[in-house]
Formats: sequence, structure tokens, C-alpha cells
Amino acid sequence: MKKFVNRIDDAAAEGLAGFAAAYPDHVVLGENARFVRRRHTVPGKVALISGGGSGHEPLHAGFVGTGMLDAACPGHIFTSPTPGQVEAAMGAVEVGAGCLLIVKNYAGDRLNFAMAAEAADRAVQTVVVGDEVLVGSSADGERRGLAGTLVVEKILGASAERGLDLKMLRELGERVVERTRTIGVTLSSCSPHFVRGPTVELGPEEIEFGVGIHGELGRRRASLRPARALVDDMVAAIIADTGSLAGEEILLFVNGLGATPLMELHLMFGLAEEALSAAGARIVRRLVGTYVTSLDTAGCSLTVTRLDAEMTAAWDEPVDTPALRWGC
Amino acid sequence: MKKFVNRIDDAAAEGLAGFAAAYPDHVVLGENARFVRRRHTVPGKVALISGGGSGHEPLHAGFVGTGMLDAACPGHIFTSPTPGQVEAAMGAVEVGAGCLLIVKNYAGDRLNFAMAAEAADRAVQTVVVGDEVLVGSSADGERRGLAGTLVVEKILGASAERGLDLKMLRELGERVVERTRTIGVTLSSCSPHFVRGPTVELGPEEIEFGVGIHGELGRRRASLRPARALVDDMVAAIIADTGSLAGEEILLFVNGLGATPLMELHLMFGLAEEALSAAGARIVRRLVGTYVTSLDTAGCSLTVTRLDAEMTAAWDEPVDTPALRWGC
Amino acid sequence: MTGTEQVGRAVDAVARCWIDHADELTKLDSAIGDGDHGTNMKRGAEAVLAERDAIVARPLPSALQDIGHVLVESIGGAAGPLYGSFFLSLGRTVSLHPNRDDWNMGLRDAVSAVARRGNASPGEKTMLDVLVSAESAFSHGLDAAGIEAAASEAAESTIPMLARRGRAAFLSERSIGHMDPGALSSALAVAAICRVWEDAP
Amino acid sequence: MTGTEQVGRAVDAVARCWIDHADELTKLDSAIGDGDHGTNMKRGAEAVLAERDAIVARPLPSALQDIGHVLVESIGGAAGPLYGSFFLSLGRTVSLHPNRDDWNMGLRDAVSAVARRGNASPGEKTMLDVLVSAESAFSHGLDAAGIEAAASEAAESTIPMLARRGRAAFLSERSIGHMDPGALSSALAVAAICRVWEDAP
Ligand SMILES: Nc1ncnc2c1ncn2[C@@H]1O[C@H](COP(=O)(O)OP(=O)(O)O)[C@@H](O)[C@H]1O
Ligand SMILES: Nc1ncnc2c1ncn2[C@@H]1O[C@H](COP(=O)(O)OP(=O)(O)O)[C@@H](O)[C@H]1O
Ligand SMILES: [Mg+2]
Ligand SMILES: [Mg+2]
Ligand SMILES: [Mg+2]
Ligand SMILES: [Mg+2]
Repeated sequence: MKKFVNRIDDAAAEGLAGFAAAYPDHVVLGENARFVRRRHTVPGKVALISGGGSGHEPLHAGFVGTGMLDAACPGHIFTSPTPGQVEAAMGAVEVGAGCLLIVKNYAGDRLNFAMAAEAADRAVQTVVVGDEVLVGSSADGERRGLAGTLVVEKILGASAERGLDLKMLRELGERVVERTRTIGVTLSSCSPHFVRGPTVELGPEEIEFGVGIHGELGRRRASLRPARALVDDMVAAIIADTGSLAGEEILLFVNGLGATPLMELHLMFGLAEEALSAAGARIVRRLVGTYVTSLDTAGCSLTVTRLDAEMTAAWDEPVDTPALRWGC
Repeated sequence: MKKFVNRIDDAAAEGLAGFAAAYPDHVVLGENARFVRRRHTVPGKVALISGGGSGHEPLHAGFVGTGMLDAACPGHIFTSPTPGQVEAAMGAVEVGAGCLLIVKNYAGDRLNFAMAAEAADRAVQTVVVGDEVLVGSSADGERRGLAGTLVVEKILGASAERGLDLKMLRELGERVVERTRTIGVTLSSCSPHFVRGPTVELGPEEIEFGVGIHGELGRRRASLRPARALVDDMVAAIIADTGSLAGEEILLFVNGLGATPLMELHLMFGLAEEALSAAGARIVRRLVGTYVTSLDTAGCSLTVTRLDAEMTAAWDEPVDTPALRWGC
Repeated sequence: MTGTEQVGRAVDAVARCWIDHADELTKLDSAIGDGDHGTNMKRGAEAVLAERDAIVARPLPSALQDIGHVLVESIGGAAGPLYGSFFLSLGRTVSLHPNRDDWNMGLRDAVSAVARRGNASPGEKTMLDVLVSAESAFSHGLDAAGIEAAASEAAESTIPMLARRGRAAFLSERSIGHMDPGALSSALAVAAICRVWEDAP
Repeated sequence: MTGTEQVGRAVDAVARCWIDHADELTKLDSAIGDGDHGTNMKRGAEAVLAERDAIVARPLPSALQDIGHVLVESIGGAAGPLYGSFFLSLGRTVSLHPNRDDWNMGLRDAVSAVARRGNASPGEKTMLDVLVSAESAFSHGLDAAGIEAAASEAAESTIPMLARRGRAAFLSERSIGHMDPGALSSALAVAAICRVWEDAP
């Protein structure tokens, strides 16, 4: 798969360097690019730190800034960052109110962030994000951390700016995760720099249903159908997981996985709003775009967050990061 | 090429309907979706209207709102909108200070917008955007309207909010076009809904150099090389067109053509900043992302605008549109 | 056959022809354009067919102008205004019951309207090359078959041309070796009209 | 051959092995994971090789812990902390000049450190399946060839298993029929060490 790249092994590092060059007012690269931190920290604020493998851009470094993350640790492509990176980030942005680590539910992320937390000589708490809708037989299984991570980071980011302490933030984070469900569909898998060709080969009429954001196999192979049928299946899977959404105030977030044009994401958004409204849900907040990706994967995810007053207020708060910006 | 779509012929209309559903606070769909207009017009302001074929999302409807366009007329995929659409848009958003039509330099766009202007019984002026860098033998030819259109719309949008009149806006627009140059490179062409497979077949080691935003052939076929070599060629082509950029204050805008992941765009941005700085240019404003696309084309464009004080100030003004948002 | 009946049958024939050749036009426009000419002309044909009876019921000049308006508001892109200008101009100049000379003058004005609208001249690899040839064949008194042949040859003649107008012009030399899609859609229309004219002069 | 010399040759052998089999590990991780295990282990191998002389010059316990730290800070992903925990634990328990019993106790602790760190147990289609088998073969007094065989069989035994830990667990039944990439990288490491041990017991 053709890419804009120099040396394959430098793809993530050169991408990060370009990102930092593009947003000099927002972010600063930590020493030998081990983390990205916001230019100005806020005295007394709990430091929000996240991170994960590269290849999900703009997640997480794109969400460093006012109203969201204080620092993000990018690992190699699809590879969790090391404990040393997380420790270095904590040292750079913690201002005495402790650190809240926002960790997506993958073994690599949890293992590395846990080692950093253990080694840290400061107050550290962790929120594990698992927002994947479980499909069929995996009902008892683990939920992957998907696009809902953005919602968690936005709501916690605003709440931290408002002065919530470490414990309250962790509890709020866990509540947001509980009320956030995501399901993704892939039309064609990505071709990571280190894999010749796509990770998963899909035929012209095949899709993967219930996918993650690492180009890996999803929950099941399915056939390509018109968008309305796909959306109805996705919404049905969400509701099977959350229970009825009738009367619920929800945030609907349709996210591109990297190579899906905005016209198609808008189309899916319109269908999702229709399907959810038909199920009795009230869409009160909306986001559509390419935010939590899997390199050059063609596909999209639907995220539904059941909002309460506190979450809605936090969602509306100003945010000024490279990838998400409103109100300031 | 697999897509999220219901009926092929409805792809653009359903995408537009989803877009309008996603941004109820920003935009309103005109009668039977002939145009998209901003929710609140500004008394006494010159109405800025643009448009073109669908398939370039978020351009143009994504730039409707405070500080940018008042209305955008979307045609079918890659097909200019009709005079009737432009006339309807003018009727909806012109508030007595006349209309400035921002028209990309394509026969279809110019012919249809010209027919609308002729039929209009109000003050109408037109800015034709041709920002393409001319490569080799086509030196005397026409310049296509590419990603630089965003820069023109942003600068004119802010200036219109500040009260510039129709004539001053048109002159400013022409000046911005003169000082804006764009060159694009495609790794793989797009597969429009109405074409089975990609418009242009490129081999595994082939790229198109000097491309437009309609999936069509570029200026010449070239071979895939490391990103640094591609960027050096692109910057050299820009400078061959503009003359030396030494000492110039410039806006650097690296734009994705639809299916290129952000990691690669950031990488290209970093290389472009290096190459332009080496050529003596001072990068004072920056933008990177997927803004002016060609459906699912894998590729990117480099846009350089030589800024003066007025343009820089207008660029910095607040903007609140679905696709571009800062300062408010 | 009354005038309007002939217009009706011409409308049906041209529309049918554009719809049936949409894929071919798409292929040509994919080679040196953006691939939409096939769907554009198909959409225009369907729009005219949708109002065919109303159009045909009107006096010839209005019918032709209606066709022009419908094409402008349905085809879009470069082809819309150009085909629209052709029929709008034709409708403004032909009389209620035009004889061959009236048609002659009408067609001449219509072709120059297209040239003016598109600021193009023959030899620039556009639909104009076909319209000019067909009109001149008509004005030289050729019969239906002769006009159809002229149009078809004109379309073929665009293959070696360097495009100077429209999207293909951006490709400079790379436009050489491909037939212009608008030239083919024009030649198809001329052929369809000629056959209707031949069956019932 | 002195202890440290043997460690040096073991380090070279394991690193060489992970580098040479990177593509194979990538292929396995593409089937039921995200495809990065090959490059992850290659990066870890190169990082240890870069500090090989400094590591080998140190007393055995520190050398093993250094290897653990280097692997944690270079591999990343799930494999980093797990391989790191193995060597960190081994380095903390073995004495300066361990005999077979010392190695036995050290390996047993190291394997349980991995199990604890990953919260995994044998039979869950992870590298632990191989480490447990190899350690048990060692503790039962098998020779190098025997231990290598046990490790290799354990890797094969992961093919029919349903993954319960790590990325592959998300695939439930779809993980069946593929060898676990971490199991192969562990088996390769065991084989490399056994051969070094065999050449110079
Ligand atoms: N200036 C012009 N004068 C005459 N014909 C033109 C001109 N520009 C374009 N055309 C015709 O339009 C055809 C392309 O139509 P179409 O593909 O529908 O529009 P677009 O180029 O906007 O996609 C070309 O093949 C050519 O024949
Ligand atoms: N909880 C765990 N316990 C033991 N081994 C694990 C665990 N999670 C993952 N692994 C091992 O890690 C291997 C994957 O490593 P790697 O691909 O480098 O990390 P990632 O899965 O983060 O991409 C798996 O094949 C498995 O052997
Ligand atoms: Mg990984
Ligand atoms: Mg077109
Ligand atoms: Mg076209
Ligand atoms: Mg992996």
C-alpha cells in the first residue's frame, strides 16, 4: 500500500515531529519525543495523561490542550508506549494535584501504564476505557477501547479544568465509560507500515462487523449491504448492549477510521440519527469526523453516550486542542 | 470500491442531509437541498456564496458559518451546481450589500455561476480561484481551483464580517488568489460512485504529480519516492512558479485528498516546513488536515500563501463553521 | 406527423440515446476528465423525459426553450449550460413552423451561442467540433445520413486533438489520443435526431 | 566459558533469532492481532544488542535486570512488560554464580512473575504456555534438546486454543487455528538459549 513515508521505522516519529511543527502554540514535544504535552499547564489542576500506539491520529496527541489532555504518550505504530514514557510525561505535567491516566482497554496499554503507575512517587489513578459493544458470543468478554475514548477525554478534560479532584474525576470517568458504547464496521482493513498489504483481506462484498482500531479481525465477517441496513444492525447491537434508549438524551458520534471520505461519514450520521430517533432516543449533542483511526482503514464507528446534566455541561465547555476546538 | 451508500445516485444528497443533521446550529438546508446557508445572516454584510460539485467535503458546505461563507451550492458528485441553485442561494442570504461569488477555475463552475450572475437582479461580483502551480509545458495554461480555495474563503469571510464592500472584497480575493499556490500529488485515484473502479489506474510504484481534486489525470505520471524527495519536488515546483520565497511570511497548508491518514499528512507537513524554511521562507501560519478532497483519493496537496498584514489579520479572525473553527 | 409530434419523437430518441450510452460517456470522461459526463447526460435525459408531454404540447419555440431550461437545471457541470444554451438559442430563433432555411438559421445561431457561452472555437477538442460540423452539413443541404456521418467523423476527429477548453485542457498533451466525451454525446444526439427526421421528414 | 561469556552468547543468540524471525511473528500477529509483534521483538533485540557489552560486563543478576529494563523500554505493547518482568524477576532471584537449582528457582519465579503481571494462566493461548512448559522441562532435569522440544510443542499447542488474554481474546472463537505470536517468540528464545547452553554447559 503506497504511503507518504521516508524510512518505514521512522513513520510514526516523523509524523509526530510534523504534528508538533504544525501546532507550536498548542503542544510541546517532550525530550526525544517520548510524550507530547500542552504548552501551558494549569496550576492546581489534576494532570490528565493518556497515550497508546501511534496510528490512531489525531488520537491522543491531537487532544492535548485546554479542556482535554495535559500530555499524551505515543508508542510505535499500534504498540503501547513504555512505562518510562508515561513516567516522563507525569514528571512534566503533574502540578501537585496528581495524575489521572486514561488507558484504553488493551493488554499492552494496561500493562505499560500500570508499571508507570507503580513506579510513580505521586498520586496516580487510572480510568480504563472499554466502550466496545459486545456482539454475540463474546457477551462476557472484554470491551476494547474505541472512539468513545474521545468522549471520556473531553468530559474529563473540562471537569479537570473546573477543579474536580483526582477521585471525583476517576469516578466521573468510569461513569462516562459505563454510559458510552461504540460499534465499528470495516470495509477494508489497514496496511500497517510493517505488514506487506492489508492486515485482513476482505473480498469485494465482505465487511468486518464489530471492529477495533488496530486493523485486526472484528467480531464477525459479514456481507456488504446498503448503508441503512448496516446502520440498523449497528444501532440494534448498541441497544442490545445498553438496553432501550427510549427517552435517553444522547451524544451521537460518528467516527471515520482513517480512509473514509466525509461524504460517507455524513451519510452514516444521518442514518444513525434516524435509527436512534426511531428507537426513542433524543440526540442532543453531535460529532462527526475522522478522530480515532486505524491508519488507512476504510470504515466507521458509531458511538452513543447516554448523557446526564454534568456530562452535557462538560461536553459543552470550551476546548482548544489541535483536533477538537470550540468555544475559545 | 466499497462505500457506505444506499442508492448510488442518492450518495451526495444523503451525505448532505446527514451533514445538515450533524450541524443544526450552524447551517440550514435550502428548499429541496439546493443550497446550504448559515443559520444567522449578518445585516449589511456582503453575502459570500460558493459551491461546486460534491465529493470535495468538507469543501464548500463545511465552510458555511461565521467568518466564512454565507451559502454553498453543492452539485452532484464532481458536477458543478446549476444556475438555479446559485440564484436560490443569493435570494436566501443576500441582505442588500450584494453577493460575492467565489468560483473555482473549472469550466462547469464558471459557466453555471456566470449564468446565475447574469440572471441576478442584484449586485454580484465574482472571484475566480485558480491556485494550481503550473508544471512544465502547461506554463501558459489554466490554473485549477484547489485547496487554496479554503484560504480565499477564510480571508474573504473575515473581511466581509469586518464590513468590506463588494468591490474591496473582490480585489482582496484576487490578491489572495495571486499569492496562493497549490500543488498536489496522488498515490491512488478515487473511485467515484458512477465509475466502476478508480478513475485513473496507478501501479504500485506510480504516482500522479500536479493533480486536481476530481480524481482526474494530473500534469504528469511520476514514480513513488520517499516523502522527502516528493516534498522537495513539490516545493521546487511552487518556487519555480512564485519566484523565490526568501524572506516571505507564508501560510503553509498541507491538505489531505480524502483517504490519507493524518500521520502521513503530519509527516508531509514537517517536511514541507523544513524545505520551505531552507528556501528562506518564514512560516507564520499553519494548517494541516483533510479539508479539500477528491472523494477517496489517497494523496495530499501543499498550499503556500504569501501573506501580508491584512491577510494575516483576516486569517486570525474568529471562524465558526462545521469544518474550521477557532477563536469563538 | 405534426411538428410537435416530431419534436416528441426527437426528444425520446436523444434521451434514450444518452441514457443507453451513459457508461461509454463515463469511460471517456474518466480518461481525460472526472468521469461524470455519462451520469450528467443521463440525468438530463431523464429530466426532459419527465416533462416530455408538457414540453411537446407547447409551440415549438417554447418547447425548445423549455428543453434548454430543463437541461441547464438538470445536467450541471460544463455540459449543462452548453447544451442549455444550444436549445435556448434555437428556441428563440426558430419560427412556429420552421422550414429548412429557418432551421438553418436557428442552428447556426444555436451553435454560435454554444461557442460564445463556452468561449471555445472548433479544433479545441470539445462538443463544439461536432455541433459545428453537423450544422455545416445541414446548411450544405446534406440528408440525414450525411449529417449523421459528419457528426460522427467530427467526434472521431477530436481523438488526436489537444484539448484547449474544459477539464481536459488541464492535461495538455495527455488529452491527445482520447475522444472528447462531449463530442460523443453531441454526435449521439445528432444521430438520434437524424434518424427520427429520416423516418418522417 | 565464564558465566558472563555464556550470558553474552545467549543474548546474541536470542536477539539474532528474534530479528531473523520478525516477518514470521508479524504474519502470526496479523492473523489474530495487530501485526506488530515482529517489529516489536526485533526492536527489543536490537536495543539489547546495542548495550550487549555493557550488560555482559556486569554481574549476572544485574545483567539480567538490565536486559529486563531494556526490553521494557524498547518492545512496548503487551510483550514489553511481560518479557521485561521475566528478566527483572530472574535477575532478582538468581545468585552471582547460580547452579542448576538456583536457575530452577529463578526460572520458576520469573514465570510466575509473567503470569502475575499478565494475570494469565496456562492454556489461554499466550507466551505463558511456552514459558511454563520450558520451565517445567528444566525443573524435571531435561537436557537442552528436551527443553527446546517442550517449548516448541507448547507453541504448537496454542494453535487450537481459544485466546483468553491479550488482543486475540477479542476474537473469541476466531482466534482458534492460529499459533499465538508471543508463544512463538518465547519458543524461539528458549531454543536459542538451549543451543548456547548445549555448546558450552
Ligand atoms: N468551454 C467549453 N466549450 C465547449 N465545450 C466544453 C467546454 N468545456 C467543456 N466542454 C464540454 O463538456 C464536456 C464535459 O462535460 P461534463 O463532464 O459533463 O462536465 P465537467 O467537465 O464539468 O465534468 C467536455 O467533453 C467538452 O465537450
Ligand atoms: N495478559 C497476557 N499474559 C501473557 N501474555 C500476553 C498477555 N497479553 C498479551 N500477551 C502476549 O503478547 C503477545 C502480543 O504481543 P505484541 O503483539 O507485541 O503486543 P500487542 O498485542 O500489544 O500488539 C501475544 O501473542 C501474547 O503471547
Ligand atoms: Mg500492538
Ligand atoms: Mg464534472
Ligand atoms: Mg466531467
Ligand atoms: Mg500485536
